Amino acid sequence: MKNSFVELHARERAEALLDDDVRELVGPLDNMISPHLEPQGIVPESDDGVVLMRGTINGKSALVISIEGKFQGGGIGEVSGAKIVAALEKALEDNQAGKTIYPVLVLDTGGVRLQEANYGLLSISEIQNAVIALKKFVPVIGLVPGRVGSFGGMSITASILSYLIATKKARIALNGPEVIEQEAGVREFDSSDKDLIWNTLGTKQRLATGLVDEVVEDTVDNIKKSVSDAIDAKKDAHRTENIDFYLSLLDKLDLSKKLDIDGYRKLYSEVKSEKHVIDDAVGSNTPGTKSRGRVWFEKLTGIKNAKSSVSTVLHAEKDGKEYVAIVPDADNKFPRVRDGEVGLEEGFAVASIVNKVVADDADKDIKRPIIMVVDVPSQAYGYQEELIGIHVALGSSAAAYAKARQAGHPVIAFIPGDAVSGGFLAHGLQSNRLIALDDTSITIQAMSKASAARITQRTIAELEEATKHVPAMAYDIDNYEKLGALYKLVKGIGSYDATDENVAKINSIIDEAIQTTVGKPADLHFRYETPIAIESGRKATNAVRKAVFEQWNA
Amino acid sequence: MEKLHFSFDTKEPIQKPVHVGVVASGDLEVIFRPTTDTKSDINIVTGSDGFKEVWQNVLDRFFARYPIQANIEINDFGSTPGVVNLRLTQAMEALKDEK
Amino acid sequence: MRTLWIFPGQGGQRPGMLKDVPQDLKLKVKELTGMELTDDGVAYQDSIQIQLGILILQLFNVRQLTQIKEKPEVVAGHSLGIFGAAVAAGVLSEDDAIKIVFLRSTKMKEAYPVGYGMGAIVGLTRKEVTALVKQVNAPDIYVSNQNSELQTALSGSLDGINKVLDLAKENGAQKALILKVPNPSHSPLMQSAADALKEAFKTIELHRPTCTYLTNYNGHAVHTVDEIKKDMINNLIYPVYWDTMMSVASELGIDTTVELEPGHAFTRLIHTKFPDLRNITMSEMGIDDTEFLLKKWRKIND
Amino acid sequence: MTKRSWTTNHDAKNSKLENVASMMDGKFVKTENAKELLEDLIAPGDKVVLEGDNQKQASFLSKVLASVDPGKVHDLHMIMSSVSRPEHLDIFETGIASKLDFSFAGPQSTRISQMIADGTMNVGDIHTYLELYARLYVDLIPNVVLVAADKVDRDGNLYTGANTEETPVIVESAAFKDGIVIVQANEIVDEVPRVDIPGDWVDVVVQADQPYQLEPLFTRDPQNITELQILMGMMAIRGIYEKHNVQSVNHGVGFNTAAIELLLPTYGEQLGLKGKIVPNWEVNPTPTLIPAIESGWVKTIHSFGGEVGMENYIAHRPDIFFVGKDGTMRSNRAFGQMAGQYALDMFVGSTLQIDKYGNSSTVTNGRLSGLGGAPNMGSNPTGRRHSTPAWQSLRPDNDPLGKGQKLVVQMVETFGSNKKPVFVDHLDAEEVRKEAKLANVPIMIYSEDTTHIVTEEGIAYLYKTDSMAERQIAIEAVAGVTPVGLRSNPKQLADLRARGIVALPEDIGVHRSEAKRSLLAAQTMDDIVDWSDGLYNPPAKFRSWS
Repeated sequence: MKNSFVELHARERAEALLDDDVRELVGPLDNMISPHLEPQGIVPESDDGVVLMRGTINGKSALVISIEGKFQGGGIGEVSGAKIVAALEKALEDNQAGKTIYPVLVLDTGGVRLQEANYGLLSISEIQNAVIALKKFVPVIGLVPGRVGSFGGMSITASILSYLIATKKARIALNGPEVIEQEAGVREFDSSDKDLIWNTLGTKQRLATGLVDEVVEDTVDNIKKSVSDAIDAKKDAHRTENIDFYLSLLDKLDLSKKLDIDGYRKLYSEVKSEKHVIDDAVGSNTPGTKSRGRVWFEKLTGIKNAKSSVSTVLHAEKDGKEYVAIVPDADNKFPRVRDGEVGLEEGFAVASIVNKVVADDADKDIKRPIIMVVDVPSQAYGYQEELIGIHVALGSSAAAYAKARQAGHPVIAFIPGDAVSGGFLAHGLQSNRLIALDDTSITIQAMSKASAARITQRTIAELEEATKHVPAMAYDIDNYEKLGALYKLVKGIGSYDATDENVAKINSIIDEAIQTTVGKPADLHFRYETPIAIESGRKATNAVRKAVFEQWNA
Repeated sequence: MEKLHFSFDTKEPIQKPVHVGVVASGDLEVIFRPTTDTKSDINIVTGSDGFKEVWQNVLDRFFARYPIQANIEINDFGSTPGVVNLRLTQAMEALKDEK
Repeated sequence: MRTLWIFPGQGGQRPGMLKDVPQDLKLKVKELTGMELTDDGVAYQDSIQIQLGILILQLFNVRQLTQIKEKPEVVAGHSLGIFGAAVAAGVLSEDDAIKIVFLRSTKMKEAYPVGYGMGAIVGLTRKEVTALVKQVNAPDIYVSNQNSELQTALSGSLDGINKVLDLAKENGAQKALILKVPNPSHSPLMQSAADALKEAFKTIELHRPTCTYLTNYNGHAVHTVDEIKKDMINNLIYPVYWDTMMSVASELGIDTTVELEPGHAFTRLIHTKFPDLRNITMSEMGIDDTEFLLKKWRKIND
Repeated sequence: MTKRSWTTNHDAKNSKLENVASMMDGKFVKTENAKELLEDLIAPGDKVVLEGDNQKQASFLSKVLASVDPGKVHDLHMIMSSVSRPEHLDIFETGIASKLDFSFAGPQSTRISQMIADGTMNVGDIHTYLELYARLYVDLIPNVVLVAADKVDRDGNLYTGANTEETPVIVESAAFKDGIVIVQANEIVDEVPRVDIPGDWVDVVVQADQPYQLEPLFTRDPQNITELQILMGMMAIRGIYEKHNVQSVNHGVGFNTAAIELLLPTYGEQLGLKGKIVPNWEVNPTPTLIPAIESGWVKTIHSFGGEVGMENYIAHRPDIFFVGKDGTMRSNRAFGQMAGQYALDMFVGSTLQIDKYGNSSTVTNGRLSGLGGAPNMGSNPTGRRHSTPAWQSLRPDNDPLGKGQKLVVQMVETFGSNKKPVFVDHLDAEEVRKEAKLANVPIMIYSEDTTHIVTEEGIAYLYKTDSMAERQIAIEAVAGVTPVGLRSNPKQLADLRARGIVALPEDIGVHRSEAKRSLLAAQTMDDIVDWSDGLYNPPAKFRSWS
């Protein structure tokens, strides 16, 4: 319509939301481009596709972060991610100092920029951490105007925001239909069926099932008013604190037939939320489906053939530390969650467990450390997972871990197995120390090679060629170490070698890691300050942070 | 991807920096910065290879009409000469604006 | 619903692609040609192994599609692919196809003059490429396959081709490269292969096509045995006018394409040219997903 | 001396109708007897008109014709305004037909070029629509016509409604020259909403097995309009519509014209032009005109044909469209083409190639897409005598006997989406003439008829040039960095601008930075539906999802 917001570019959108007097931070003239695109033959953009702009919204001091959906599909890379994180951290500082400033995120993004895969994942987890901290002071409003909409890791972020406004030209989901078709076949999700896609992921359906809070007409005035009103009303949908509701919903889900849109709307409206408590894992004599995560959980907690009320999520306390693991169940009632993926139930169960640990220790000075045992091949790829909103499930567990860490619980991730994409964001990347085994069988990545090749329209051979130039693209743990995010890469222990001696060694490394967190800020800055990070791994990140901090105040 | 460099002997120095456009498919971004040189340097990063001659023609024509002295950076994702010219002339309009 | 079956030529072969192909087809190859298909990296350096491998893979796909009661309105093969297409159109038997492709690949291997091959130019029209060839004016350079409006192949002497490729790069070509094809296919230099095939076809019984067949040598929609026979015999001495074939397919009113194995190169080409068509690539979707989609689209259409 | 009979045609028609009488129930024949009917009524070598402009196709009858026995019916001389369905050409492969006179063949341009080249088809000639219809009454008088109607009553009265299009002009040429009129009907009813074509003109009616094919040819999704097209639209509105005070116009189908239609209610309003320009239109009911209609820009629209999805909107806007008492539109292609030639101030179109002189053609990649209506409307009718301010504004000052001329505007970007230049020294059409053995090069619009060329660089006012040499220089000045444009130089440009022969955006007060998609009155099909209060119902393939 006249004065359409969707038609505007990211910079124009930021200007449209803010009153007249605006100031951009680290703009195109600062030319902080991504160093990882040119080596792969991709043309960079001077602002790396993210606009940071300070000003006021109807007089209220505000920071607008606007992602350019037209540049590389709005994918988050190292520089663009660092710009967002640094700006959110300065906003947090101001709010903590009583200088109220409201952050607004304009999401037009496919999630991780596949050409900078692991940088994208790291940045997205850091964005989520900053949002959780900010929400203690001010509402963090999200806006999904469309054409691209919101996908991938940034949809997990969207679920964590206080309030989500969209137009009817947007779609919101974790996995795009092409990725689900690639991973699970066309009968799971036919990516050529436009009606099915929009009726499932479009904002009309998302509004009806609690994944979007408001759908507005696509004009600048309407959208600015909604954002401003949402700030005034201090709106908060608490979308990632709806855990018992969703666990109750999953209990009632009839898995014998394929869930469709009407079926879900009916179920969603009828479910009554009941309190769920997931007890500690107990020993048994029937071994669960084998996985590296299960082997180490059982050895670290001393529970043999551990099982729990949720077959895929084990947790137990040992020597004052709470261990949490996601494990496979070959005959899980959820057909798309049989190889250890993080699906709906896993996300909400982990959130329930971690929130309980925090609640139990609320009035204690020393907070119990939480140890994630990470072996997650990916998030679940399924139609009903998207229909219900798997991005909210993963957002719930990511938020739970972040809140735990910010409440003083040391959160340590021990990685004996895979750590991929949404699974790693939900169960792994909110830890402030990452310990991984140096084993070639471990994959740390944002997407399977087949899907990444299809989305970036390259052959798998071309993809592998690219990984030689950009460590962040690589799938193996040695390249991952080059990013500087690991606390420790443990050599000499294979991912299945959970001998007593090795378990003891890992335990001591975990305890040591816990000690390094004592008295330190409960944020994720550790990753920027390791020798590798400073020297090469996060050089661009640190340069961007410096520039944003310098330019924050005029 | 190709990186191209051109330079033109010009005389009218520009007073302020200007940025126009987005690196979308079929589009480009253009950045003008004031320079102390007595010539204009143009650095182009383009996703479409083999169009050096066409870029030369577009820039010859542009500088013939607007002989400005500036440091110019272009990031191009496969735009036609018409779109390149539109962005360059839009940058000229932005230079004249007081806003 | 009107479907076009696409049969790709050499290029998409990869080790292990024959793992699901039934034993009887592999035995047929052994009995009729004496060749043992090893379906591994070494095999796919040899033109005979490649061509016979791709052929029986496509014969298997045709059996699978026929089993789920699918029939094409139009078939289109690219170079080697025309023999699979001829079988799908009911013109050529499986056995004769195997024998012909064995002869064809053997002849191509023999006609292996060092210093001859193919090149490809992306970004110039056929008219522009032809003008460059004329400009170079060296012997044995032929403008060959036209895979899309701006993708033209060259066939002939590698020295000559390289001169044209250099010229192309200076005239706005995005890509100009030598192809990994050991002989000047689809040019008059392959006349010996055409003669051998002409001889062989004298003793082969052909039947009326049950659907429309798109010829490589001039991009026409044909319905007669003679036209298809001419295309098979002369396939190697004429360019493949693939771009024209796809325009004709669209004009015949096809709305769905099924690309048989291996690979999906031609689906990508036709999707850029006609984005509204629905596409299936059997290399990525197995026969079950293919059946699911075709049944679903047919319900929507009819 | 035997007396000569003067009713040979009449008698021949009657005897043919008699030997199908057994199949007839009044004027009606059962669907399953259609093949036999055609085999009996059509004689070898007959001239047969098969209705099919680029929207409405007598698709049932064309399929039946393709199924007749070539032994009984062969060597037909087909006369078709638009060749667009596969079976339209299959009948030449099977020998049912051998000669064709036509106007447009865009949807079958590859096959028809092949058939002409290898002699499967003998082409009488290529026409614009109006001259083809005219020849139906002179030297191409049909023996049989196969047409389509929406509803038919017991007496054979036809209701063709919004898609009347070319049915009347075809039927009349046969009805009064002893030709046989065969109609496929979507529905046979007791009473038709109104009579578009009287039953007296109709011989035989067959119930079709499914409704005739209708293509939404004039629908353009605003989603695909680019900033360059918006800039060119702004320049045209300012530098042509406003400058020449244009009152009546035809828009060729395309994104450039769609952009102009969507800029009237916004940019046009800003310039204060509402009520001052283009109240009267000869154009198909293109949805992109809805915002301009609703904002009061448009007074009248007459259409060549209907547009799928617009029926309900038109029925609610009888003040604007030509609507019968039953509330549905009546289109007329022959009268529309005549209006396009004689009654308009301006034609605005686009093309694929323009040569250095200003001749343009839509032949692509060596394929003949035919001519259609543009050459007719894109030409200066020297026979016209009445004048209008727009015509006068093109009258050379020093010509006492001058009477001005029609504005013919070609809008093109200098480079096509395939990055090939639109301005060339030689048109591809010149080669196609040899391959297709045509008498003339198939030029769409000749240079002398072209009064303005608009590119993203500026406007060339060709009518102001006094020689072919000066016309070439003016074209070069706006042809960008194409081979033609590279011949221009700053001095020439400055001189042409000074003399008003060429205008750049800044010369006519157009700001390039305003050329933004948000300036369009509608950006998506949904926006157009909203503008129409939900009356417009986009065809499936244009539905924008939300």
